[in-house]
Amino acid sequence: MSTATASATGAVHVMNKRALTLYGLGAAVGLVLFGFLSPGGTASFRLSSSGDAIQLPLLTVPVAAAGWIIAVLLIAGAAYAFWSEKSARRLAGWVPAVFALLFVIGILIWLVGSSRASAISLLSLLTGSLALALPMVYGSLGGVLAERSGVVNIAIEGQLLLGAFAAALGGSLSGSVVGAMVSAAIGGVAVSSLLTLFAVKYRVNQIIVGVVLNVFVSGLTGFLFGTLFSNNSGLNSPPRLPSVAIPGLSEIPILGPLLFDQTALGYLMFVAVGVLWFGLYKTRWGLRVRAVGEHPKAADTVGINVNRTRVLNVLLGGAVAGLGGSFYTLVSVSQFSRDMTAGTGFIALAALIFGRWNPIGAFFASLLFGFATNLQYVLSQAGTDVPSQFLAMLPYVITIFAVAGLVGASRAPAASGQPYVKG
Amino acid sequence: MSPETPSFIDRLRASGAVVSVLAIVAAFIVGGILIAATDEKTTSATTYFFARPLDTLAAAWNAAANSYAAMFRGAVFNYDASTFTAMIKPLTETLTYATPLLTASLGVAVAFRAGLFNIGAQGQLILGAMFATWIGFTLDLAWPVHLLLVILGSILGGALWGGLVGWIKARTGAHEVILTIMLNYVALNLLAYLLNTPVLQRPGSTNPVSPQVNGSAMYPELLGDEFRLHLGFLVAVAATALVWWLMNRSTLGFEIKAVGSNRHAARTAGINTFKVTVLAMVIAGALAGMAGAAQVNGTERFLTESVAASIGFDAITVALLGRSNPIGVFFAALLFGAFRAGGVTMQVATGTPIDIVLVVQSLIVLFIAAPPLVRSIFGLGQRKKRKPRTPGRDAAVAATAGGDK
Amino acid sequence: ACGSAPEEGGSGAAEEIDYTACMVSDEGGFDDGSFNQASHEGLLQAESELGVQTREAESNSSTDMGPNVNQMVDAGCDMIVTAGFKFEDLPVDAAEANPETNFVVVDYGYEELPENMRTLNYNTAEAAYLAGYTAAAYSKTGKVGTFGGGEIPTVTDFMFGFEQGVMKYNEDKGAEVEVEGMDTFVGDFSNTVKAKQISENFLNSDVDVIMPVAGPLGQTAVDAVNESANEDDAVVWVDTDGHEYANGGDTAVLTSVMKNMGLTVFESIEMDVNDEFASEAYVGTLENEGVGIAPFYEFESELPDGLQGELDALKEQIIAGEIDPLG
Amino acid sequence: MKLELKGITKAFGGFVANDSIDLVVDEGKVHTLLGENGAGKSTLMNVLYGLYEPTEGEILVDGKPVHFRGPGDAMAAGIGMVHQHFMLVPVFTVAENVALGDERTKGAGILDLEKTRKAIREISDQYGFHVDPDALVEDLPVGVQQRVEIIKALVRKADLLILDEPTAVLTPKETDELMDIIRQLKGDGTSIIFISHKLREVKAISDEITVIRRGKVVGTADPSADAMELASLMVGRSVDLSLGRQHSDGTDVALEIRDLTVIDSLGVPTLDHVSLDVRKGEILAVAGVQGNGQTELVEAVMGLTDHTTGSIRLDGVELLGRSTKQIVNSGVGYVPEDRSTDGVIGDFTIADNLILNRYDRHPVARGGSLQPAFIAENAEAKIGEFDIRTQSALHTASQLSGGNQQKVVLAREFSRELNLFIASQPTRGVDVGSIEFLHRRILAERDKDVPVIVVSTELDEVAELGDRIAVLFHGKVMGIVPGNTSRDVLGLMMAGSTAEEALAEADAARLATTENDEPQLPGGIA
Ligand SMILES: Nc1ncnc2c1ncn2[C@@H]1O[C@H](COP(=O)(O)OP(=O)(O)OP(=O)(O)O)[C@@H](O)[C@H]1O
Ligand SMILES: Nc1ncnc2c1ncn2[C@@H]1O[C@H](COP(=O)(O)OP(=O)(O)OP(=O)(O)O)[C@@H](O)[C@H]1O
Ligand SMILES: [Mg+2]
Ligand SMILES: [Mg+2]
Repeated sequence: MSTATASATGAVHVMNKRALTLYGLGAAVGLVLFGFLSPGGTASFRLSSSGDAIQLPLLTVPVAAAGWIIAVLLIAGAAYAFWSEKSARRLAGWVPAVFALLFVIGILIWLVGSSRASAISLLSLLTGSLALALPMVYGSLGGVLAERSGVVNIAIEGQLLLGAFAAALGGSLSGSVVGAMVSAAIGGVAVSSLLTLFAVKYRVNQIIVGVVLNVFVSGLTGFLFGTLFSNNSGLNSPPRLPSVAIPGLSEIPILGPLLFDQTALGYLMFVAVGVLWFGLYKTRWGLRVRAVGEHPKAADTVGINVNRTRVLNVLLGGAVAGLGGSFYTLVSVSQFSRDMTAGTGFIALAALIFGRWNPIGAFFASLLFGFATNLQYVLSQAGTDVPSQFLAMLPYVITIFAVAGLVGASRAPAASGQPYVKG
Repeated sequence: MSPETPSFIDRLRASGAVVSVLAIVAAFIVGGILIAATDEKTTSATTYFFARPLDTLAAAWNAAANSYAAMFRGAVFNYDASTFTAMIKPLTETLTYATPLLTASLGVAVAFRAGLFNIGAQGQLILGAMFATWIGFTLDLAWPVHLLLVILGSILGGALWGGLVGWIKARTGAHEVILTIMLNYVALNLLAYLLNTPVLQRPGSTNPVSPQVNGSAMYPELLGDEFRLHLGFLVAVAATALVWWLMNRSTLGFEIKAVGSNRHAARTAGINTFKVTVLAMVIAGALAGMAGAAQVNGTERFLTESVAASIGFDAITVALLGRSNPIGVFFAALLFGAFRAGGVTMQVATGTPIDIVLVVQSLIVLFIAAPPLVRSIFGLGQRKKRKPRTPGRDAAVAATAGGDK
Repeated sequence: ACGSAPEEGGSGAAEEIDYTACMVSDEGGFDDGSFNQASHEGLLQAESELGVQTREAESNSSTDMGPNVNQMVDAGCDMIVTAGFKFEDLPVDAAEANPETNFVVVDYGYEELPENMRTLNYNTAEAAYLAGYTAAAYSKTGKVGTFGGGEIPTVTDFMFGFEQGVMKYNEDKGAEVEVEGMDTFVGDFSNTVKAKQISENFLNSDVDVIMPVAGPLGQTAVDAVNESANEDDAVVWVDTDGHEYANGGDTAVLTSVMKNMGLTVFESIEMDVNDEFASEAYVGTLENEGVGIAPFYEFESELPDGLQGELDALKEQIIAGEIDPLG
Repeated sequence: MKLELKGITKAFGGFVANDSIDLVVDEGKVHTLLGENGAGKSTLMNVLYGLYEPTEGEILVDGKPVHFRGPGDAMAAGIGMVHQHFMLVPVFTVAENVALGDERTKGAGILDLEKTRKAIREISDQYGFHVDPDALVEDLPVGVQQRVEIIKALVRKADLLILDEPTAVLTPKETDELMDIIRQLKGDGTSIIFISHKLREVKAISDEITVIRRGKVVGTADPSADAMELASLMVGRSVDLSLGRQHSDGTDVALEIRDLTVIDSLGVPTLDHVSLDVRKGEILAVAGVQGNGQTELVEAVMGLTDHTTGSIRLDGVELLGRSTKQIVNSGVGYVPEDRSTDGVIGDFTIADNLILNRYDRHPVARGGSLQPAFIAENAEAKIGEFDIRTQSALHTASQLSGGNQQKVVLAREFSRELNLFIASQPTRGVDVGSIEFLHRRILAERDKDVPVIVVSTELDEVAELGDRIAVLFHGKVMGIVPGNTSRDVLGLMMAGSTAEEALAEADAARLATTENDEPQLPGGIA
């Protein structure tokens, strides 16, 4: 493991061949796909929905022209990247972001242009991305909390699922959404406490514990669903968590419905991302947590209780992920069903790695997933000639390209996964 | 002798057989409590608990004991059966279940040893199954040749999918956990797509099912028609032996372990880490791919979207339980096979939801991995402290700790 | 589960008889709010009304299906019902190997049936056709939508029938009601967040009637409709009567495309108990009431007058073979 | 602060690492602990610092017994420690590292790093540390990292500072600076516990010396004592510190390096047209301050660098462009600088580490299959030959002490016929007894007519082993001088003077100051 003497030669400030290849590839795809293979015609985007106070006109773009413009911009971006590399300059931080954004817009216009849709609701696309991302964001925040303190959390899936289950049960029993959300958080904490019991106290391999806990929760909730819930459906009818539009703000075109017409879980998500980011990077607590995850012994030698920090963090992470699980039974659908998290916890795991163990990174990585997933649905709804299975691959393929190209080697907290033994 | 991370068996020995047995007992007790607590007879008996408390206890005991007895009859030996065949059939079912699980787990284990956390056995298995199925129904060849081609095909399919991960990882440093999770979904969608096209769809069917593979492409049944156990089991055993040799005796295995434990030192010693990373994933994928052939050409005969079931995920647990050691993995796979087989019987015989198996199974893994917990549950004193060791860092842990390249 | 399963051994339970009816589910399990659950209810009905013994097994994964069927044979079942197409050729093999046991296969057919096998299939497109016509007649926005869990015939049949029904309405009334989502599939039958989002996408793009064909995920559409600001939004439920089955179905479900699996499973058991079992490829149609659409309940008043008459006429035409609901 | 340790015993399981140790450190004094690798020095310090709970014994601070439940208590009592392996978080800035555990906040737990920065600047100015509070620790040279460790202790107002092998990784200049710092601290009344294997330093800085062997105090010594005497006391036998070696001029040129240039990932050349020759039967010592290209030089020869141009010919065969494996197989032996990262695989057994670079060659393997019998025999033989202290060849390398790990690496490299031997920092952190052994082995290899390169930041080692000495500065060769060149000249060259300039300057200095405050030690090692 890296010691304090790790040399600076591994610094990754410099652009490498891989990134360059990706810029080249992006520009080439742009040129061929958006330019030469443009489906032509126009692509229309609806910016407001029929119920909105302020109606915006349809945004219509000529596909071919837009395609060419984007292709040229992409080529310019790639050329700039090559030039920077050649003259050994550091590429400005915004370049990859803008390049990627342009590429995504290009793809979007191209796809809409080649679909049978008369118009795509941009708003629906964006709000949907956020909704699809929501449980993932909570899950990955839970993961970030645990991993930042040096505990690998593979059990996100289990935390979400038990959170969903507990919200259904707690909500049905208490009849209140607050009761449901508290139960969900407790559910997540329950998974976390098993994780800490085995991984921190008994030092069992953290990955084993995580993997096994997922199976455990799946089995337990499935069993209780088949026995407890199927005999008493009253235990599985939680109250609903309503959306609350913030008066005034929610009427802002696009942004209003996107950001200011959310459920409590939605607002809380933004707060959680911000608070956790601030907490991790700007507070004493965060400094200590990160130290424990990077170099527990160093933390120990300055009087920080490593294992206590880890336990608390994993528990807190469990509460966050569990709370996210309540989205399933309080917002998404009105009752619990078997394995309803359907692998979201694993995507959340990918998102937190993709987001480089940073709350904001994890948020945007989840959003990218949500976006790609919803794009698939929005396009297929209108009808397209691309087989549904290929559209379904979209989020996954985009992620592979993103991690292989733009992100590359990401650095985990150095002590992540290693039990801490004094001395 | 090469180093071996303590295997499941070693753990058994080290933690003392007693503790292991107690771990299993503890897991069954927890499961039993769940079964009893949700059992209707038990719950109805609790309504008059204070009048006749023994009724409740008896009902609870019965509920749990019946379930577990059924599980035993389904997984090991059916003492209720009238014929010898029926008596030993459960054991063969256990082996049948264990067959695909075994090779898939070996794949996960090999990757672990190279420091790679392979969550992708699921996708690799699917690719293997697609190749095996396609070769199985399109070609018309004589038996051993055809089957051999099928096995090779499944190896090729899995190896491609695994190798892709290894290649991207080695080239770009992308985290293999992300890559494998994503490729699982891609494989699943690819399968769904191909099952809806003439490539793999059964002619005349609109369901996403492949044609049946030819008889010559099937693993023959080992013990005759009465049993599902097929030659694939022996192939899996052979694969276990091969992997044992690979990891403990071969120079390639040495390289894999070296890269997995300390890639810097490995590189300094002249080991080509790029090659080893790719090869380890190729081997991992090949083994998982073989599980695909075991599924289609051993038991199912045709391919559907659910061919991988949860084998790829169970494989992770099995590999970890077996401490990534081929012999440990072998026994862990048998244990899991027994759970699967026993769970089916338990459900049919007693109506206990099969999910309870997952609960007991996962508790066993946890308890076995934490002997001190079991000792404290049963109030046993701590054993004499063993010589302190540097905490063994598993390759797998190093793997998630990041794509340091 | 959608609603509560009828309590077994309720009032007036029949006397127990020496007959065991067994059922094996596919991976969905008996609480899937779909064909597994519907078939399962036939079994429960037989238990309470005929007094038969029952055994049931859920398959946790595809690998369990074969062993489950074999276990049932070994457990001495007189009849084994398999639910869902995923069993494929398995029941035939089992039926041929065990001539003493009768088999009922739900949602799958074979070219040749063994003596001891009955298959139950449902021409859901016929009923979906009527539902599509109704939806088109109901829609205020001129847009209706449908989506599936996975792209399989038992799902797409509903969707095609629905689409054709809408087309028929357009043709007859000169309307231009659009059907969206013919290519939209969740990708599985468990991801509620995705299904919910698909439903919301529909509502956001002014679709006001949604037919989800996705087993338990249908509930998400009901929830989306109940939460939407637009009072007129509605759901066409499938398999069972959503008015009863769906949580909050009374305010959201316009009608349901019913696939009477419970009844036909019950009838199959009843036949066997009465020694009338015959190898047969049963197909549920509008004619034999194996499929049908549910009443409109509260929505009755919001539908155009005369709709019921048109539907009855269409039904007759379909029965008479004058209309092909798959177009 | 006056510190007393009374009867401290620390046992790990059955193994007693410290056996009723008594120690008194007076205020404003430098108290040195001497002892072999594994003698128990670090363990004792860890007990003192609250990291380990002593099995028996008590600690008194200014006469009052104290009980430390963790390092927090020790720090509160005014004890600071600079660990042998730095306890710094590499991805944190200096300020963050200093703040950690002793954070200044703006209230509500919000960090106020500005206060910490200010404190760092103050201390930095006071002692001339030149530390940038916002630099990332992983980007800093080890010498600076160490100052960060000292700042950590000083910010916490330590009255007693433990320095566990602080000079093991320092360059001579950095060492001199550290000595100055220690003197300043001492002058300010800080008590210091100093641990080192380098007798020259020990003698120069100590006020008192306590020698520990196998966990027990075996005696005290006066700083003016003879180095040989100290060494013998430590090891428990007489040590001959002078190798009594002959310088060698070597024979034919074996390794020719021409215009070797290595560009790092930032596009900066770390080696700049370096040309060197190494003859058969000679040791070329490469000196230089860390970070001036020595590491890249040997890594380039081993085929471990990217973006390398020029030529490296061994016995006429070009090595550049070949894989590391090919280079290893052509008979190049290599002891890497960082043994725990690059030299051994911690999780592997000693036996396997002993074949790490020939696992696929006859007779270790046949046809892709390892030969366990051979591997076991080989291990037994090497463990005996190199006196590797372990209970079994099947123990993992991570269970060995640093000195013994180094012996494993050396034993492995000397297991075959070599055409070239390269050792980078071969004796870093190793005790005198082992240094003697390792040096003898390297000389023996030279005497077999093998060309040898020894890279070291240790001037004593360079002078001791080198038949010729090449000094690198900023990736360039400043000159190649004879093995008997004085420390002063080498020091100047390492700071960027050419050989001629350095010689001239050193002569001038010698004329100016006739008295030398560093006592001359026999044999030049110490
Ligand atoms: N955590 C531990 N568990 C068991 N034994 C230990 C532990 N730490 C140290 N030891 C043993 O205690 C002895 C003393 O080790 P220590 O690190 O104190 O030596 P040292 O004098 O500091 O050596 P060096 O000069 O190499 O730094 C060693 O023999 C070692 O085996
Ligand atoms: N947990 C442990 N169990 C057994 N022995 C240990 C343990 N931890 C450390 N040791 C032993 O402690 C001794 C000292 O370890 P340490 O890492 O301090 O060695 P060192 O010689 O000081 O290293 P270096 O020379 O690289 O600074 C070694 O002999 C090592 O085997
Ligand atoms: Mg030490
Ligand atoms: Mg040392």
